[in-house]
Amino acid sequence: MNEPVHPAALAAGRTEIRVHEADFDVGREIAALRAGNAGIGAVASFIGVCRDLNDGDQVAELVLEHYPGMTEKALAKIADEARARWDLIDILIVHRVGRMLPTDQIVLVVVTSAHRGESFAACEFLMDYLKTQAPFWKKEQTPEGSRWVDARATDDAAAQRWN
Amino acid sequence: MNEPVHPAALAAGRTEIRVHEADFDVGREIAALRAGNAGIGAVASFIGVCRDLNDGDQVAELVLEHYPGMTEKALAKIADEARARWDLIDILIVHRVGRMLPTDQIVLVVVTSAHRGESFAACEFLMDYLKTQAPFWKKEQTPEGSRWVDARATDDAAAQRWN
Amino acid sequence: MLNILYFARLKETLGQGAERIDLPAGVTDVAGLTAWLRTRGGAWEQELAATRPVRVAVNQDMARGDTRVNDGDEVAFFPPVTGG
Amino acid sequence: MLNILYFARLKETLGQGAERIDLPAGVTDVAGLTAWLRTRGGAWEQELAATRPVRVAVNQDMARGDTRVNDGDEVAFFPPVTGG
Repeated sequence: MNEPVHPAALAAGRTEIRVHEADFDVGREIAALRAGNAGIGAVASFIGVCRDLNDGDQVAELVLEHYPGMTEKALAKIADEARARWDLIDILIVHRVGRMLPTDQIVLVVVTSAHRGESFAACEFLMDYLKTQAPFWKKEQTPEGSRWVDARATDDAAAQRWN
Repeated sequence: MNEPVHPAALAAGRTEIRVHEADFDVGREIAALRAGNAGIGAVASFIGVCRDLNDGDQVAELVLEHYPGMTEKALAKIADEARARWDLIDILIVHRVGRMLPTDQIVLVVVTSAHRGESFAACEFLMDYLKTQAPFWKKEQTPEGSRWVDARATDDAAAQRWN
Repeated sequence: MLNILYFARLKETLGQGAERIDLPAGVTDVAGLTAWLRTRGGAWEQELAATRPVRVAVNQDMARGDTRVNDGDEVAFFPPVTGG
Repeated sequence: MLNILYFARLKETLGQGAERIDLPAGVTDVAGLTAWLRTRGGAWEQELAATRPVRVAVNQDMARGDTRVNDGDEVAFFPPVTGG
């Protein structure tokens, strides 16, 4: 951490945010982000996945609604906030919307940095903030019918750790 | 966090530890780990990468030596420790040995769980412990010749956070 | 004019995803606009009650009760977010 | 017999990666074995000095000075680890 951040790496770093229905390929996304940047020493990533069980009920499918326009803006703001807190190289956030089935990927966050502490912290921070600040809503299809997922107190608590 | 962990998911969880010279394919590794397990909601992963700069010097290549036998044993112990601390589904640790060039992948740690807090914490814990407890040694080739990398005080501090 | 948007559960219970209204007389902030919408009664009164966890964004930024609302603004009402 | 292993910088400075020796008389733990090796002088005395950050594993488990050393054990000496 005492070491100066590689200037070339900083210059090559980028923030990429995408919201779409299509699935994503984790290996390809990470490879594209890292491509040619020898200043990167750490790549932390997180994939949120659709489970078949939530709050004790079977989930047959999930529909993700969002607020087009604000979503991208909110995610960009969260990414800027992460860059202000840590020395990062790249940030990638991909969030799917629309219909998803159990085992489907929902969200991908990848952060690169010179050393691991920064990318780990920023990746978890981005997920905690995304969970409480980005306008996405999940609706589950269960045997009892469809229901909007309630916000979790644990997610608010997780986001507040960073204040 | 108050929700019971999916029994089927727990049954399907596994710990996989590999030490070898060959490179690894992150996308393939994560897909294999997750395959068919609809109880997984979170996948946290970390890739350690060979940088072209360390302690201010250009690094042309890196040679990773290890202690065959003890390496696997030490990593298995670290994985067991992580399982004792958090409700996890899968743990994958792949560590390369031998010669590596800048931008080459060195280590991969992937942790899956029902909820994200556990997989994030365990992934960082595994890396912190691996950095201080697993018998690997890096030798760098720089313009001034080859040198053994010194252990970092920051790595000891990172590992001690978990005590 | 105000461009008002409703998302998720609110879109369903209020029966619409968007509406355009003239800026009501006397309304200057989010709290005022919310109070004005509640005067419609029924689902409006119930869903936008102060005790409900409704979130509001003005021009696509998260807002609070005292956030200003001006003519031409886009104001969105929605439940706490549950993405990721 | 003891199977002694040396890794990384120690393997180079001591000029060998492994050796087999009879358990020296009076040696019962890691500290005793290290002291015995130091009596060889030269690089041994220097590299295994108490002030050097040498790590020891007995039968592939991290050990401390008071960890027992018995006939047939595998004892490894190495610098602090730097993997990952």
